[in-house]
Amino acid sequence: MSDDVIESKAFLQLAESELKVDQIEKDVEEYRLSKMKPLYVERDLIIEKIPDFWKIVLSQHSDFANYLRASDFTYVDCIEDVKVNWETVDKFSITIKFSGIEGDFEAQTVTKHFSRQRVIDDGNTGRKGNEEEEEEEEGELLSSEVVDIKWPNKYDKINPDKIEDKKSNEGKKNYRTGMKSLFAWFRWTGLKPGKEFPHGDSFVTLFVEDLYPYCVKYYTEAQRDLEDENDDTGSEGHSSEGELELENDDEPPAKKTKI
Amino acid sequence: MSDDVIESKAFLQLAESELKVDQIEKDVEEYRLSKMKPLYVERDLIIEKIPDFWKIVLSQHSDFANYLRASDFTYVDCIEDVKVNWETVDKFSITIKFSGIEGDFEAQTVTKHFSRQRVIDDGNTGRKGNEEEEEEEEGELLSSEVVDIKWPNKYDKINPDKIEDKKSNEGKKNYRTGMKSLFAWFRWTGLKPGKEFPHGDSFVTLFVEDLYPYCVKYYTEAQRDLEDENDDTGSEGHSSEGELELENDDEPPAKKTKI
Amino acid sequence: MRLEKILSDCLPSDDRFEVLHLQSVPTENYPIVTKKLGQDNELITVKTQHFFTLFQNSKTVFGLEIYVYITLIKKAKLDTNNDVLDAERLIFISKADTTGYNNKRINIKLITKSIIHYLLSIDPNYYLQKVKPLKRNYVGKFSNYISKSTSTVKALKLLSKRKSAHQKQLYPPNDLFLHLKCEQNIVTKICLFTRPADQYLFADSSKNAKKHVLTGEGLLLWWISIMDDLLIEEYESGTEAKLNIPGEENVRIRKYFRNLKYSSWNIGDIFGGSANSLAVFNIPLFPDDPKSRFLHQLVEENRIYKTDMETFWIELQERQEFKAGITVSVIGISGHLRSISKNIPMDGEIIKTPSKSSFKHLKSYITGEEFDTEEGALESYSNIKEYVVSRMHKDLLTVSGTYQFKPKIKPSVQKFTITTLQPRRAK
Repeated sequence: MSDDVIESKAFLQLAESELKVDQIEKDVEEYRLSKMKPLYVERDLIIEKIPDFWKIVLSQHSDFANYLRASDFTYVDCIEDVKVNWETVDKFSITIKFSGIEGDFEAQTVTKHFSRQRVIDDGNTGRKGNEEEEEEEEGELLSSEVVDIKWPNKYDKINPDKIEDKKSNEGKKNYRTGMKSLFAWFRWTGLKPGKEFPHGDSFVTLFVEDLYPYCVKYYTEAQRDLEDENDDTGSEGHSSEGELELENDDEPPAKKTKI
Repeated sequence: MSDDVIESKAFLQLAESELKVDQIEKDVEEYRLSKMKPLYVERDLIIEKIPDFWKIVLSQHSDFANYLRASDFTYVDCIEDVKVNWETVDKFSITIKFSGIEGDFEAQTVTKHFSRQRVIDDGNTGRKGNEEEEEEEEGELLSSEVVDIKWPNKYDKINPDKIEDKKSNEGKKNYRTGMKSLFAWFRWTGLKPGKEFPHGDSFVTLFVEDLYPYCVKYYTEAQRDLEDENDDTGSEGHSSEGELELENDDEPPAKKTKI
Repeated sequence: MRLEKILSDCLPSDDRFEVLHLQSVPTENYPIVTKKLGQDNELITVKTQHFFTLFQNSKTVFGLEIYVYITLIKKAKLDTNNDVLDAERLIFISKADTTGYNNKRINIKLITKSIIHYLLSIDPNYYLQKVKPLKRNYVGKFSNYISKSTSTVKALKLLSKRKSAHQKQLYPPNDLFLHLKCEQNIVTKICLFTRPADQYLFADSSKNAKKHVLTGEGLLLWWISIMDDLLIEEYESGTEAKLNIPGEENVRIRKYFRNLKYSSWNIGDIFGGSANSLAVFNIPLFPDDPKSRFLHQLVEENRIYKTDMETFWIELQERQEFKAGITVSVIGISGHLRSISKNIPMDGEIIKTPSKSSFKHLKSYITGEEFDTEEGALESYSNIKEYVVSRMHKDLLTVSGTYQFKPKIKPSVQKFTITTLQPRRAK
């Protein structure tokens, strides 16, 4: 075989090997989940004994707040419990338990189901909202079923089901405002990008990959005795700012290298 | 039991549960490794058939370059092969095969061994160089054995073993310069922070958690037909830097939330 | 000097406005200008961020971001409780922006200048009473505190102990802060970097046709005239006043001085350093500033010890795409104020955020919208109002305007009074 032929073959073999890597990653995720699930059940029971646990976690996490309107926080404070339940890595549900507010908001427990599917598409077909490319999730579609939730009475004006006139400017505006509220996320399907609760998929990922698994860490962070140390939780943390990290004058500096 | 007692107990239970989470994470890593190892062996054999594979990967990866002096790249180009071999997740070695340069640098293959240990310390004892806190790795110490490597002749002036006068300013300066070169990393132990090759531990992590596992990705990225798409590989993603014209746009609107 | 009064004097009469003035935790910072390695750092630098927002008719209309640095000179044996230190104040104007959704004409330039007047009136000691230090040492008697360096498991154990012992949260002792004092009459510098952009704070606001945009030159004239006024109104004679336009010939830079009232404007910057001294030890490091980014890049390119001031400015200018004809400038003034700053802000006119993340969070409610339509400006207002009222149990500051527009002033002045900060889209 000529060198070129050998190399050409090698590339194909590498491609196969990469596919095997993907398969292993998936397999590892399943393994991880099978180990974690019983522990999560145990942990959920402990968390129930700690008052305001989820309220504290959710107010602590700055990224969480970025998805919501400020007025939603009245109802975030009603969140008594959050549970994620996985059937498989790609099929799971989020259960949120709300306490009520007399005359405004009914106590309720709502479970929303999700599934992630590989989409065999190399091009730009289908969805891809206005999101940046998320390399990790390329070719995966997260979707969900609409689930009923009773909106607060205070939201009547922006509640999409109660807006009668959706044609007027005022009506359209209220509709759009309503679609940005936490309650609109419960009707998010992932199938109508641009027309649903914005960034609904990242909001799901936030719960499933960050808030739920690391809730204890966020809880303890919120308990720090010095409030001024409350930096950057859950933030993207690109610090181009900051001190110049100089090495010795006489030599080229290596560099800052944070890993 | 009073509420306080229940809560007090719940916190302890949560602490236990967190320890179990750590244990599972470790276990999952072991599992992952057991699956990946045979695949890596297979892959190493394929990679050997592709000329300049590692040279291309290492020049592609911008973070890698950040650890080294510019003059080291003459010898990075001599790197013919890189292998990582794990005995366990916490015990592994990196083998680097160099080709030689007539009259300057001897062809050689060097294996450096590493081990990671949990350090039982909750306070601020021991190491912690000038690095920011690395929450993830808190309480772990990566260390290594010194391994012999033949330095290039061109480095005689800065080769720590050949500097006779280490007291003079000139001697000290050369010594420090030498300690920043790639070759000094082979004598890095992790036990004398501030006195060894800088960021030696992150450099190891870079090989073991990034360069070696994702070498195929970096190789193909280096092969993109449009050179200008060759951004950011392996960089920490503070990409707005340097583009002065972005001065005012880089205040990220909080709501865009990329996860 | 009350913020309400100052703003009332420059907001149009018969109209009501709301104002939010956010302030970050005063925090010890690395020196503004980098020190040589190994050189003893004899300075203590305290950095505080201010963010002003103006609302009208339930819409966000104007934002101004300013950093105040107090740099103190350490004494050999520092007794932080008693020593009054020599100090210097530096006001860095970071960003100013409008949305264009005001329904009445407002004089943004006057408002901007008035806010700077207000900041100049604040006693520098106000920032020094309780400073968050660069590093905290938690060993020994502080080991029972839950801090940044406490692991999750350790924190849980501490929480458990506190519950069982009916022990309340620990309050941080004074030892965990710096308490400093400085002279009141200190050198006060103001500096800023002007560069035209579609928007500085309010994303997509340039898509609002009503938003005025300035060219690089217009922006420079706008700002230098504010600085010129401040020199006349606030500073002692003999104050240094500098303008630099990287890449521009001196003759042409001098042209900008012609209509200014202060007589000692000069070419250059207030940070000193000769043409062949290293840029790294002369150029200040400000947040979100192109000069700082360029310095960081020089570090990464291993050129930081090779780049002198002259090269720095030349390369900076090249990076600014001067081919497109954009004028950028560095403006700075440095001197003593005529009257001593002794104002202490009152509760109603300032919201002090307890942490860096809460500051960011509040600011993101204001700037996190898209301002291409009025809805963004409305949403921005309603979010921050809701948050401040219902979460913080405070309120925005209400201001009734008393300013009468005088339609018949010199045309050149009026031209700028009606213009907002926004430069015209370049190219």
